[in-house]
Amino acid sequence: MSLFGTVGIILQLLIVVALSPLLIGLMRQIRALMEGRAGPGIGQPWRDLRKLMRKQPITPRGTTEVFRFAPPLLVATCLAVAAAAPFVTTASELDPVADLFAVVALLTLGTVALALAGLDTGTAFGGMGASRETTIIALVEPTLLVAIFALSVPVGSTNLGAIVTSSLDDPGQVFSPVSLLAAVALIVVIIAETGRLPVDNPSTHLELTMVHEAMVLEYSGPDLAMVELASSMRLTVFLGLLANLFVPWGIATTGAPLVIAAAVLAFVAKVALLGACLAVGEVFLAKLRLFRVPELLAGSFVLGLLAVAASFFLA
Amino acid sequence: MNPVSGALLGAVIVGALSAVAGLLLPRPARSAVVGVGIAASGVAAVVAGVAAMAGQGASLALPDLLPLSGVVIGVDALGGLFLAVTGGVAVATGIYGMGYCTGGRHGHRTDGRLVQATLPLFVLAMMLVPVAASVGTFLLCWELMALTSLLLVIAEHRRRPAVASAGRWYAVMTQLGLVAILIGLLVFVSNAADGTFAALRVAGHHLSPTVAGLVFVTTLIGFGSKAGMVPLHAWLPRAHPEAPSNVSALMSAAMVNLGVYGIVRVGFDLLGGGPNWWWLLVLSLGALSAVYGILQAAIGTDLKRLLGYSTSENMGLVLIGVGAAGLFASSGDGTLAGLAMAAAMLHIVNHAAFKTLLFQSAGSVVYATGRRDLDDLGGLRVGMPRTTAAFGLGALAASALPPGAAFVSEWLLLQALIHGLPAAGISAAIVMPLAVAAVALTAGLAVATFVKAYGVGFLARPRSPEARSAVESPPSMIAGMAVAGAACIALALLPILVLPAIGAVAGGVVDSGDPVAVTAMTIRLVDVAGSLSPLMLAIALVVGLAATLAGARVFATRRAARAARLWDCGAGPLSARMEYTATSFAEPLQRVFDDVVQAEQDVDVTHHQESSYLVKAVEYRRRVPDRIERRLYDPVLAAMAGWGRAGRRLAPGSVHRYLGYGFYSVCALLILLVVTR
Amino acid sequence: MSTALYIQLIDLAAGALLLTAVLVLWRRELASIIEVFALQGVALAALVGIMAVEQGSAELGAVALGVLLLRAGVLPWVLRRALAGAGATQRETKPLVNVVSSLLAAAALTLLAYAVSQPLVQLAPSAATHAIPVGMAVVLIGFFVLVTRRLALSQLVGFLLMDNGITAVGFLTTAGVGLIVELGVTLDVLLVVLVLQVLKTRMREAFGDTDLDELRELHD
Amino acid sequence: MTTLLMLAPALIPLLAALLYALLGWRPATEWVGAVAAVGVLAAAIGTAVGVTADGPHTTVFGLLRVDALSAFMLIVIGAVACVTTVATPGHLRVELAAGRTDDANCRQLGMLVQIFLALMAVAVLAANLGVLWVAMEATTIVTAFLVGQRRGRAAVEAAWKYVVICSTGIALALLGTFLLNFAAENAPTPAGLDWVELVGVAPELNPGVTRIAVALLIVGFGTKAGLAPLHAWLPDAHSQAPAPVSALMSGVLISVAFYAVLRVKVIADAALGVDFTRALLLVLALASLTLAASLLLAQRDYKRMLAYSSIENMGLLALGAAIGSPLAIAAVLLHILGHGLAKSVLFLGAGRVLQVTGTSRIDGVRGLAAREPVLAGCIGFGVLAIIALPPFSLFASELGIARAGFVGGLGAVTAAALLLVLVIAAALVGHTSRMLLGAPVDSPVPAAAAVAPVAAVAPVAAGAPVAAGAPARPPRRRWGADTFALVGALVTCAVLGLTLGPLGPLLVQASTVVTGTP
Repeated sequence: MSLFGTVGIILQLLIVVALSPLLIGLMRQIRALMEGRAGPGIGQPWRDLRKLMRKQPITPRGTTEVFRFAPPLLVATCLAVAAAAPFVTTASELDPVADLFAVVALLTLGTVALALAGLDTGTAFGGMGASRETTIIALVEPTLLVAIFALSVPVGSTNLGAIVTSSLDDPGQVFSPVSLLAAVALIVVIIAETGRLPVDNPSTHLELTMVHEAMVLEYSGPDLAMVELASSMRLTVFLGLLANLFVPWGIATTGAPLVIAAAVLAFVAKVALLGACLAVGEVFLAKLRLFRVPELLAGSFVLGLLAVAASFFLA
Repeated sequence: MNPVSGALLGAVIVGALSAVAGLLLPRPARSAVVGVGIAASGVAAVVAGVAAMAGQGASLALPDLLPLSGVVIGVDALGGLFLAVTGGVAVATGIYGMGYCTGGRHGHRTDGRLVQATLPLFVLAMMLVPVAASVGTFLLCWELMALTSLLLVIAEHRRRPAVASAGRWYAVMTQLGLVAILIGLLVFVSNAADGTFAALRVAGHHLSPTVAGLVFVTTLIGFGSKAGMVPLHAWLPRAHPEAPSNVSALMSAAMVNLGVYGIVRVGFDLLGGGPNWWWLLVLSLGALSAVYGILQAAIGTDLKRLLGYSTSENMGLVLIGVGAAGLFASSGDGTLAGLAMAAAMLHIVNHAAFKTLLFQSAGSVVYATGRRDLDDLGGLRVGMPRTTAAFGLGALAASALPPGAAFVSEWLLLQALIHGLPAAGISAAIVMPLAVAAVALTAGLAVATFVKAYGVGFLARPRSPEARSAVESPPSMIAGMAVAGAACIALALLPILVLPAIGAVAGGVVDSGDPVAVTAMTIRLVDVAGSLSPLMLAIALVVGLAATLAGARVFATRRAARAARLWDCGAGPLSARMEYTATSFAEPLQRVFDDVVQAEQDVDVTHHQESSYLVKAVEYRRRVPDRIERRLYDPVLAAMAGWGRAGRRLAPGSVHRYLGYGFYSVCALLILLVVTR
Repeated sequence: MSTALYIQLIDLAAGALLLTAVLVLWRRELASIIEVFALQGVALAALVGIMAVEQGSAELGAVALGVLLLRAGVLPWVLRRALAGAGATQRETKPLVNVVSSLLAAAALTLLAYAVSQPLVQLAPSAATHAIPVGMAVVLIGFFVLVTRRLALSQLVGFLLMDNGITAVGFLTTAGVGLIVELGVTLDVLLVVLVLQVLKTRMREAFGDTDLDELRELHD
Repeated sequence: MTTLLMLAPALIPLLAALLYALLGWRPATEWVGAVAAVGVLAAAIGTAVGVTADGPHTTVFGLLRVDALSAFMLIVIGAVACVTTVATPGHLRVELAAGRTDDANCRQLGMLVQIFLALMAVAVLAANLGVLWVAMEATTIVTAFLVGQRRGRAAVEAAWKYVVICSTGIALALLGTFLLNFAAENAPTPAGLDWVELVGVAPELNPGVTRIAVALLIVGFGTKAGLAPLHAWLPDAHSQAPAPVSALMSGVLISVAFYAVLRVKVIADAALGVDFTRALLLVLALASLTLAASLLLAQRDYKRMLAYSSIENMGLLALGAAIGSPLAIAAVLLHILGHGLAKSVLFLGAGRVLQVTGTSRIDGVRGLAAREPVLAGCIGFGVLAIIALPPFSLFASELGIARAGFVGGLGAVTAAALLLVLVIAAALVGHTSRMLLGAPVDSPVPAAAAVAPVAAVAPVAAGAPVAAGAPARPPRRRWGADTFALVGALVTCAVLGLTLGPLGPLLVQASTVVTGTP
């Protein structure tokens, strides 16, 4: 375990765990300001987490271990991805793990755990949330994998470190139509995966529209805190991936402490910027009806296919 | 007597002895002895298979067996792999069968003499198919497998009328498959010296393209129907659910592989690979099977029928791998072809493991509750903890998520497809992305299917009295499931156990070097950038989980957890009828894929006589027809019925009509003799 | 006797054979059909007798006498007894194919017989072999009667007609196929007629009238 | 190889027939038929051993001759005769009990069956085509009474159609014999109807005359074999005849007729070359297969279903003969033996089903496996044997025919035939599974079966008796002689499917007799 690798992993874990609630806080604050409200301040998510942590844990009658272990598993998947992905450094120790397919599959595992927990409660809300979430996952997979396919063609590998280093070495590759189309496709996928506005409204509890919230309706106290932390970490991880795959500059490739510090700052800035854009976008977007989401995903799938075709015909 | 022929002979003898035991022993001892016998012959087969894969061939000729054609046995690496897989599945199902045959409270006794005698013969026939080395022997073992599996499929024909019709579908479609293979192989034999595979191999290289194409397509029809390839899959979702669960485990996990074995043996080994339109056909049919199979599974509510369709899907993925391997081989890229073939073969091994586990746990559910419909199950975790855990492990493996087994083989398959783009020319450039999309959609729908099967079937609260009173199955069934579960875990975390051997076999088939270099921790692809470490992924997950739990204990309060009622919007306690069932879970998916699936839904509302505004009862029924059957099979069946009715007019009973046939044909014959003097 | 006379006699007998066959097609009442059949037996016996005289072989003469006894004596007697027991309704037959087209068919069949028998005649051209086409024609006409007549008795006559034709061809082609086979053949024909006779009586008990076309219980 | 051993297959049954004539059908004489049949089989095996050792043997001043082909056919006759005569007493016992027949009828049946066996032995041993014809015609006459034995309307109608159509067909064969005799006499070295002389003189026969003779002979004997144009008597006769008789007729009589076609084919191939008979036989084969397929798909009567399956198998034999290679002829002969055994089991089983259920309609029989597991097992495995599934010998022979077809250049025709066989197999499986499988129908068991109260021994086939709560099951038959016969025949057919053993060299010699090339 080279020192540079371990330092990278620890830094990445710290950033993701500590700063992701702040990212949610920042996005809510921006929306509040855009909508003319004062907004609770950036630190509000942490305050909520602290409050939830102190509440008494509740186990609903008739639920099994699946319900109890889903939140920690969800957090664990986010931690694993945060450790493996090249956010701050490219030479992470868990390099063989850092395959794009593996990262995506890990995040899907987390969602599956949550869906099973929803089903385990046996209430209509849990079942509805799980059913809609798995439908969306099933429709997102083709776009996601085809986008990865497009990204991997110029590089010749799906390893995250390899993709980042190759786009660092040859900046022209970033602005080629392949990566632009892939980027748009990935943005739509990220919105669907993390349950942001056009696909699912994170802040609502209205049965007709909620997807992610329906699954976690029965959680309370520390479990709910873990779920909230996990969803914020998922957003950070996805935005981090998006940022480093398409805007890799500033990532540390050598072990010098100064370079690492700069990389951390660059990463935080990039993620914050992307979060802000997302928040601004959400202000102007309304939630799509559930059965219009497949059209959105079909569109992004076509973009992914065009990216692959472009990578073949243009390369 | 090298280990291969020794172990194979041992497997055959033990199998035959347990068949005789099954026929003669009294009831209680019968299923136990047969179970042990099958497990023992399974172990022997695994030993023989592994030794064969390690390069120790064996061949044996018995000319006076099977009149007019003789029996020739030849074990090579490719045959060894499938022999080992069949042996492994036999071990698990043998142990499992001992308990399952007693029928359980709601289950049905399947320990009659005929069934217990046929079970070992079925396993034996499946072991002999990969080692047959002449056309006569291959067809003999193939048809013995068909006959014994038919007898086993109709074992419970007294319980449900659907069993007899499933038996009919199965018998007719296997006979159709046999005729296709027979015609294909005999066209091949007519262009070769004699019937042995060695002679075919020699003749295979200089066959004219049309003859080779005819041989490949006809054998593809036969083998594809056995592998559950889409247009010829109709028997699979019928025969598997109706068969006793240990038989459907054997059929799903071992028999369908032999369809793929046939395609690889004829396509690569005997014909030496062919033009790329063959492999495009295999790849596109594979993709079609994968998507269509998993779509039907995602929407179906019968647990065993769902698993049957999932078998069709997994065989579709394997065929995508085989098709891609053929495509790369025909365009000269050896290592990529080896990689694709290795992915296909690893997926066969993984599928054998997790499908055995899934069918065994489904069988355990049927054993305990007597029901197969997911809408009636639920809440089995309370009564059947071990079966629930087994099904969970199987579902994790089947849905291709990281710590599961299928993730490794699907990752390999995706790597092969992705790196194949630049190599395989224009046609591949169009097909590869679509194939990746098909694999991805299949993976996504597989996740949805198994979340539904596990969540709706096992978790929450029971929706029927049988599910509520379910009790854990006897220890032998649990032991069978444990064997399969251990195999799943081993394949998931330590691919080094099987991947090097499979890589060598795959390389041998497409005659390229080893496509994968495997160390204890990571799989590294040879001369293609790509590596994966399933073990490290699992360790990262476990460490993350431990850290999260520790963090939660540190920061959370010390107060003990309090049990509370589920949130019921204040409307009083929630009953089991309010849960999401399989039908409702799959309803969004069915709505999204409506034009493909076209489910038939009918809702009839019965009002009170007094006023039509008050509704007394609402009935909702939904049936998901298999559209390929409706579009392809129904016209054929109608044509046959029409032919039958028309044929009846040939024998109306009048003696004058019969004599008239003779008179006019004799006159015609005489005129012909005069004309053609 | 002189060859010219021999040839004329052979042709006369063959002509009579063909004429009687056509008459069977022509007549409607069963009684007259049986008479015509008896006549044909006589013609056949004459044909064989003439050949016996020509070749001077006593054995062939004995066979001719046997033929006369069987085909002109015994068989017509059996048929008459069956007809007597059949009752009034049996006299009239309504053939499937009306008489005119039957006769046209007979003409066509005769032409076909001539065309088919050319190689036979050319193999060993002699007076006897020239009459072979007539034998073949009688066979085909007998088959036609079998196919188109409704009543069991007329079907029986059709079968016997066909058999006469075959025997004629047999004698015309060779001096005989060996005594054992000759005896076997005649014995078999006699037994077939007896079997059909027994079955006819049983059918009358079971079905009442014996119009064969109504016999359609065994069908698919 | 004494003459007596050679004549035994013909004399023993005649002796048994005489015994039946004198003593009638009593419990004492029930088994005479079976003993005679075992004698015939033993004699046939002895003759076969003798023939393989020191070649053909002629006796009775040149009228009877045995060579490898006729020895093999004798073994087929002996085997099928054993199966049917062992099963006949059981069958007649139930018929007598049900009052559907009386002692006189049984005596007549016993006697005529033995005469029928003797005539078939004579037909197979005939050295002279004329004697062969006489024997074939005699079998028609003998079986006419057997078919018409049951007094009902249907039996009489079946008998009339059987005699008329068969006699017409055989008459054509007689015309063909005379023409062949004419050609033989006018050949450079004159020859009579003796088979060996004919084969010797065949190359110099006049092609024009021989073509007509051979065409008429093949269509004539084809009628008796149930081949296409004059086939319609077969379903009527076999469905109305008593079970043992239809088992014998379907099992071996039509095969003996096909043996005659093979004998004619040898002469025709020598005289006209292979193409003429190949074309003719192919047309007959495909016509028979298409016909059988058309009439099996929507069949309603299971006895007629088995009869049409016989027409299909005869079509396959014709296809094998048309191909003509040594492998094809060996496969045809093996198929004759296998089909004989399997079809006799099926017809005897069908007879038993008729007694148990009282109806011969397919939709009248439901859930037979639940009520009569042993019988249903025999019928089930019989049908699996008939549609040529291993381990039964019909799989090996049909594979041999198909392979010879493709290697012999008749690929397209063989493929068409295989597809028709597939349709027929599907129809057979469909109909039989509707009869055998399914829940036990608790309809009152007809008087016939109930009257034969035999204790039930542990059932052989699927499933133990349902738990005590199920309705009391009718008493099932003891392992009677007929069940033993059926199971024995199926086991023999299965053993033949795996290895020929001593039959191997005889089969090779018999096929060289037909093809002339070792």
